[in-house]
Amino acid sequence: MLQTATRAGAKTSKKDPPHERYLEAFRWMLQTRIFEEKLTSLYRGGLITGGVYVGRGQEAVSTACGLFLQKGDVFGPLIRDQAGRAAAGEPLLNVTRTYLGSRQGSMRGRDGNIHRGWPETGQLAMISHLGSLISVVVGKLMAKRMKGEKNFIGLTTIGEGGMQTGATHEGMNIASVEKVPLVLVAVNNHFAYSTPNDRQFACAQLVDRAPGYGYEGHEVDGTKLADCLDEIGGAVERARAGGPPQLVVASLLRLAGHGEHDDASYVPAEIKKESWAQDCVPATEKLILEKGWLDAATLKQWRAEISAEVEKAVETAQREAAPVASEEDWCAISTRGMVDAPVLAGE
Amino acid sequence: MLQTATRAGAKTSKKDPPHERYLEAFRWMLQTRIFEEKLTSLYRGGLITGGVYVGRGQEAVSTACGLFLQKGDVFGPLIRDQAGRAAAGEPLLNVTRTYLGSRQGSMRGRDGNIHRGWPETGQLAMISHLGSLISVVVGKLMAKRMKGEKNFIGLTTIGEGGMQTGATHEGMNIASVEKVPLVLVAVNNHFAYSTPNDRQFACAQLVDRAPGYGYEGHEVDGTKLADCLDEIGGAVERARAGGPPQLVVASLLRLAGHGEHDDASYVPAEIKKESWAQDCVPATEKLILEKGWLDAATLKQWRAEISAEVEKAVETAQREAAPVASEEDWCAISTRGMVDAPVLAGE
Amino acid sequence: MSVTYLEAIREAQAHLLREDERVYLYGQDIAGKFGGAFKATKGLAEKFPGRVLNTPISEDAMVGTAIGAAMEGMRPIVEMQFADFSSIALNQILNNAGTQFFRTNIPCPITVRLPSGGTKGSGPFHSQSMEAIYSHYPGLVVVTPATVEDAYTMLIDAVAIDDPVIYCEHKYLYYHLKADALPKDRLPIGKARIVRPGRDLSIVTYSAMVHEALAVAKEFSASGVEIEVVDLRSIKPLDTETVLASVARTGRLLCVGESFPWGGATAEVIARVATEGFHLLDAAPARINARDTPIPYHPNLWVDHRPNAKSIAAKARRILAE
Amino acid sequence: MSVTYLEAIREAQAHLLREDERVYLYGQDIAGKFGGAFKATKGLAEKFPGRVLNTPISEDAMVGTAIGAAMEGMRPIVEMQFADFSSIALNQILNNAGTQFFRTNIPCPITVRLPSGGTKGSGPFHSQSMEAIYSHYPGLVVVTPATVEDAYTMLIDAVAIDDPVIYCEHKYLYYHLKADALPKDRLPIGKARIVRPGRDLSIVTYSAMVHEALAVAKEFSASGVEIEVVDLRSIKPLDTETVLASVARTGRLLCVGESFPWGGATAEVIARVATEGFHLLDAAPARINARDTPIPYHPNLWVDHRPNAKSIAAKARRILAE
Ligand SMILES: Cc1ncc(C[n+]2csc(CCOP(=O)(O)OP(=O)(O)O)c2C)c(N)n1
Ligand SMILES: Cc1ncc(C[n+]2csc(CCOP(=O)(O)OP(=O)(O)O)c2C)c(N)n1
Ligand SMILES: [Mg+2]
Ligand SMILES: [Mg+2]
Repeated sequence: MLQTATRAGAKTSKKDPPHERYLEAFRWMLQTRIFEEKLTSLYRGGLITGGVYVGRGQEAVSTACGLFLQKGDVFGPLIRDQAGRAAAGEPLLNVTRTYLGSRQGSMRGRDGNIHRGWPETGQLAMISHLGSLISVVVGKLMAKRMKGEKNFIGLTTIGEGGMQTGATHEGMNIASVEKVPLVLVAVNNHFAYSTPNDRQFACAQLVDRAPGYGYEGHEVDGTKLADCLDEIGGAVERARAGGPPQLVVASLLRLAGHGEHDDASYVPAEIKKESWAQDCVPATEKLILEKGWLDAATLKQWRAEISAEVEKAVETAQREAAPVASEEDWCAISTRGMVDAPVLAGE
Repeated sequence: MLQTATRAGAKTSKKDPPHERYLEAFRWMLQTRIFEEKLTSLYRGGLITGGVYVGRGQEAVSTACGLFLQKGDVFGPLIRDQAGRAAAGEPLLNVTRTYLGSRQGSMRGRDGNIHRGWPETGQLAMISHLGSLISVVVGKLMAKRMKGEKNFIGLTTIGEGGMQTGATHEGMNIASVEKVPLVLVAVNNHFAYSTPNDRQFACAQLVDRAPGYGYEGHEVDGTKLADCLDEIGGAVERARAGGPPQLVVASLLRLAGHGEHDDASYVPAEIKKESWAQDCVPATEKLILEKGWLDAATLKQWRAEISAEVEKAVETAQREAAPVASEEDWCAISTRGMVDAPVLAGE
Repeated sequence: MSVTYLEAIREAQAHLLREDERVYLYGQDIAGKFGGAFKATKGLAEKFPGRVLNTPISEDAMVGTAIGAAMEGMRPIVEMQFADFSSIALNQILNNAGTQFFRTNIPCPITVRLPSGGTKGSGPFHSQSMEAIYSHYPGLVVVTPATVEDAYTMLIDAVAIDDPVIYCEHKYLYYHLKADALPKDRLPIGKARIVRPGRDLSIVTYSAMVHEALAVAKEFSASGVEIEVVDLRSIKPLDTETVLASVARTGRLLCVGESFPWGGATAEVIARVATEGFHLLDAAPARINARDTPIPYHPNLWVDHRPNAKSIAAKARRILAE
Repeated sequence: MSVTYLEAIREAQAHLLREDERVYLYGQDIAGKFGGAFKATKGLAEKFPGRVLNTPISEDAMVGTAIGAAMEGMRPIVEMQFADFSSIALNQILNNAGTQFFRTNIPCPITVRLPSGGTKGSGPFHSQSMEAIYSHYPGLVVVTPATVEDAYTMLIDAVAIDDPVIYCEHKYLYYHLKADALPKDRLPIGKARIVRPGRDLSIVTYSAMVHEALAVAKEFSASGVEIEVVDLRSIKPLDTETVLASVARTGRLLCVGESFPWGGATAEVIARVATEGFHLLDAAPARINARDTPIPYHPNLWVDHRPNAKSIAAKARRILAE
């Protein structure tokens, strides 16, 4: 399910990057950035139905969330996890199909974009209600244990706003009561839609929540890829080894609007000067070049390859048929005999 | 609203008890114990409708919850807070009326027993859904601040089971975001109905929740009256002085069934040997006698007075009329013009 | 040997645990020697170690984990301590379980047991019937067994269904209802049952009210009036066909439900008969529900809040006089 | 000058903040320059410092605090970002706000604004209409304004009512609907309005569907068929009298609602007419609702999921042919 080595023949220098999967991770970051910029331009061109919600600025932490997952693991990505979804194995074509309304996307036009799942690699389809996914991941892990599976973990993400829902609390707590191998990556991007931290919570730092649930807590600068790989990779490893549930809190700044309809003009200028407010994609690229882990030519080639992949996915999806109401199987449940007499629109 | 001195001419010795309100507090504990034993016997005699849920073993901590409240404060008692309700000013007659189904109780037969409120002294009427009351208390405090009131606090209680609900989380968090003077007293009586701690939470101790909400956290042995008065009194004082929300976690053992219908046979014998599993009422009484803070004659007189009060309340309530359906104003809302056309039972 | 409604629920769970290794039970206080607030799982934890699990007081997460486990191939049965507390799990039930299959094509076979309905002295938060809310939203099957036999077979069938099922069991029937033995046969979920044939009036109802209706039918029979009583058994799907066939026979319809009056099963039944069987009706249809207030705690008020044989009889008399 | 439906909601809140110091607004992202996901509170935080407050993502606690504040004498207006998220606050709304007065005799005047209904591409969790659930339980007033004028006066009236009011505003109408000016007069909450008189068929509906019904009525009028359109305005209380009077005039009834088919407002209206106005009907009543599935995201599916002028017209034709 995962590409196991840096693709495209990346030439690593003698002075290796700090994490063996650093360059592979960066490629997912780059792919995500290029893909989401394409999405944004399609959105501006009126070619996308529904909202576009990007993970701009969150590519490092999100990639780290997807990168360490193995076959049999459970992944519960949220709206800003394009990078993690890709790193965990969702093909670019599936997300493109979903955004462009192809009937062949995994949600078949029934649900959209950021709600999509990709069961092939254990990726769940979130509902909007923030925090609701955590207990679902816990339930999957309980079931795997009951079925006798081994060596699996579950990883899911949550925003600093979503941490304030009751569902998050109940989900976090039941995970440690059930002693399941859960990694919860909380991304404090300092805004929940337009709302800053001081109207979301009033603890010194969110990682202080960890002891209250019997979790191990870790903090990480979400703009530093190496640190994200270390902390999230480490948390995954500890969970897999039978450790308690892990909470990793990443700090960064959301570098886009809440969605592409939002100009984020409420973000004050000062905050953008914080060290954790940097853009992880160019920062990582700069470091890679400085350290000579890749040369400029290779990076250029990556960009070209990714752009081609993206264009191809878009073209494919655009050629595909949209869902058609008259062919739709309007049935909310799977058991035919249990479908209630239809009292339908227009019938 | 509060009796300001130990009633009944308690003779204190030269060697004063550790807290100036110690003896007053003990009297409320004693009243509660005697009253609830009466309730239990009425229940066993089939004279009470609905359940009886007593606070046996929790009298010290509950009394401390009620004792420091002042006019203008908000109190959100739960099911085991008979002692606190009494200490905060609810007359014995009201609770007796409610249990015995008199129409003159504050719930008028519409809701029962442990759900009752007593608005005269700021006591709210809980709903069953655990944790739901916390945000209501917060809202009252917000409103008081908006109206320009000063010097008020809110105090509410929760069990260790109730702490695992989403409502508790949202309520605790919104209190610190809104910076209201809240004291939350969590009583870990080691059982939520039949469920022991290890199926409720998996943190080292519940007070570890405090930093995650920006609360000050305190622990107390809930069987030691002096400590309860110090910790809860102190928390009330700090909240009143403008401190952050306060979490006081009291440890003790529930010394009755969940309700009087429950024989609690699931409580293992070993746990009863824990120091915090002692019965606070006789323990306090023993200490008082040993230290000579009161003499046996006075205690005997207290008992007699309380028993007489209890009997009188029961007799009064038993003489009073029960609600009558045909005289009931079946109206869920207060605005007559907004009542929906009745589609009633039997109409 | 006789079996109560409650024992039937317990036996159905024992059967399921025995026969289907995918089944586990999840709820507050259901494990240990205790076996649940109503003892519906008494003895099962000992017999099936690791498969009857106590949960924290976290209804949202209880159902959330069940959804995850169900998608992973298990067949969880979640016990709500009282139906009323399922309000906390409602988001997971409606928005997560109820939408899962339509959105993802992955079935979500959870069963949620709701101890429902009024008993005296239980008050506003331990007496509710929530079937209407769960039926209004798409994606759920909602069953309301009224007999010992149905309590047994419908719970077994609920777990077999590949979709989320809300199993509304009535607390008043727990001890009041007895059968000689567990049933051998079953009527499938989705089919209503004519529990008493008649010719003059159809009373369509479900759950505990079936027995109030039967009492009325018996009483009327003495004076030669034959009331047909239809037990819906499941209110979603709702067996419109059987209801229409009954109204075709009697020409008169009274719907009885214990829950609140606005909307709900009685409104739905009347709407279906009025729209699809208008010409079958010889008189205006009628309905009786509980009053439109919270459910009062005091027994004097409670008995007047919900429908009962007396109020049903009065209404029936008026319809028959038309 | 012209006023949109959305501006009317904003102006009503501005008016309330100006005229009544007990009023404050509480919701996610409603404060600051931002002014809410739909800008329904844009500019109000600056104009009324300290009275327009952002909240954490905590719908349960948002409504809980409002209940406390209301009992303490304030008049909070809670904005849900989307109606769909009120599922998280549902326990506080139904079981706490809805039972407060009956239980304690203390009124609980909160207003909860629910941005409701479908718009294209919004999908299953940003399109719901939850009025049926809130109407089923006792203790709440549920309003569903369909016009700019009603959006304005009914919000002001909602806050004046001493009881909890669920104010269902339709997102599709936010920008699509314009009036020349804010209204001077009002029809009180609880009264339905005949928005177009007719003689051949009554279409009883509410919220955005009023406009679909009007389009159909206009179309039919060209061929001499006069449809009467009744806008319920509030579905609880439901103005049975006006509905019955309309059916008395036309003899035919079609109910249209955008929410799910089982139960709900259309079932309730038909049940009331069938039970209380049976002899007024010359033909079987009918109803149209959304389909019984989650609300699909893709516009091709969405337009077919909900009722619209085309499907209403088809149904109307069938009723008229009876
Ligand atoms: C329970 C709930 N309430 C409201 C919303 C609407 N909503 C969607 S995203 C969002 C902000 C989320 O902020 P955060 O959790 O910090 O995640 P971020 O968008 O910053 O990644 C809100 C309020 C929701 N999805 N769920
Ligand atoms: C949300 C919710 N779920 C279930 C219940 C049923 N219930 C009532 S009391 C109780 C146990 C409470 O335990 P705890 O909070 O520890 O308080 P204690 O009874 O020990 O004082 C339960 C499960 C409830 N009241 N609320
Ligand atoms: Mg955020
Ligand atoms: Mg406890």
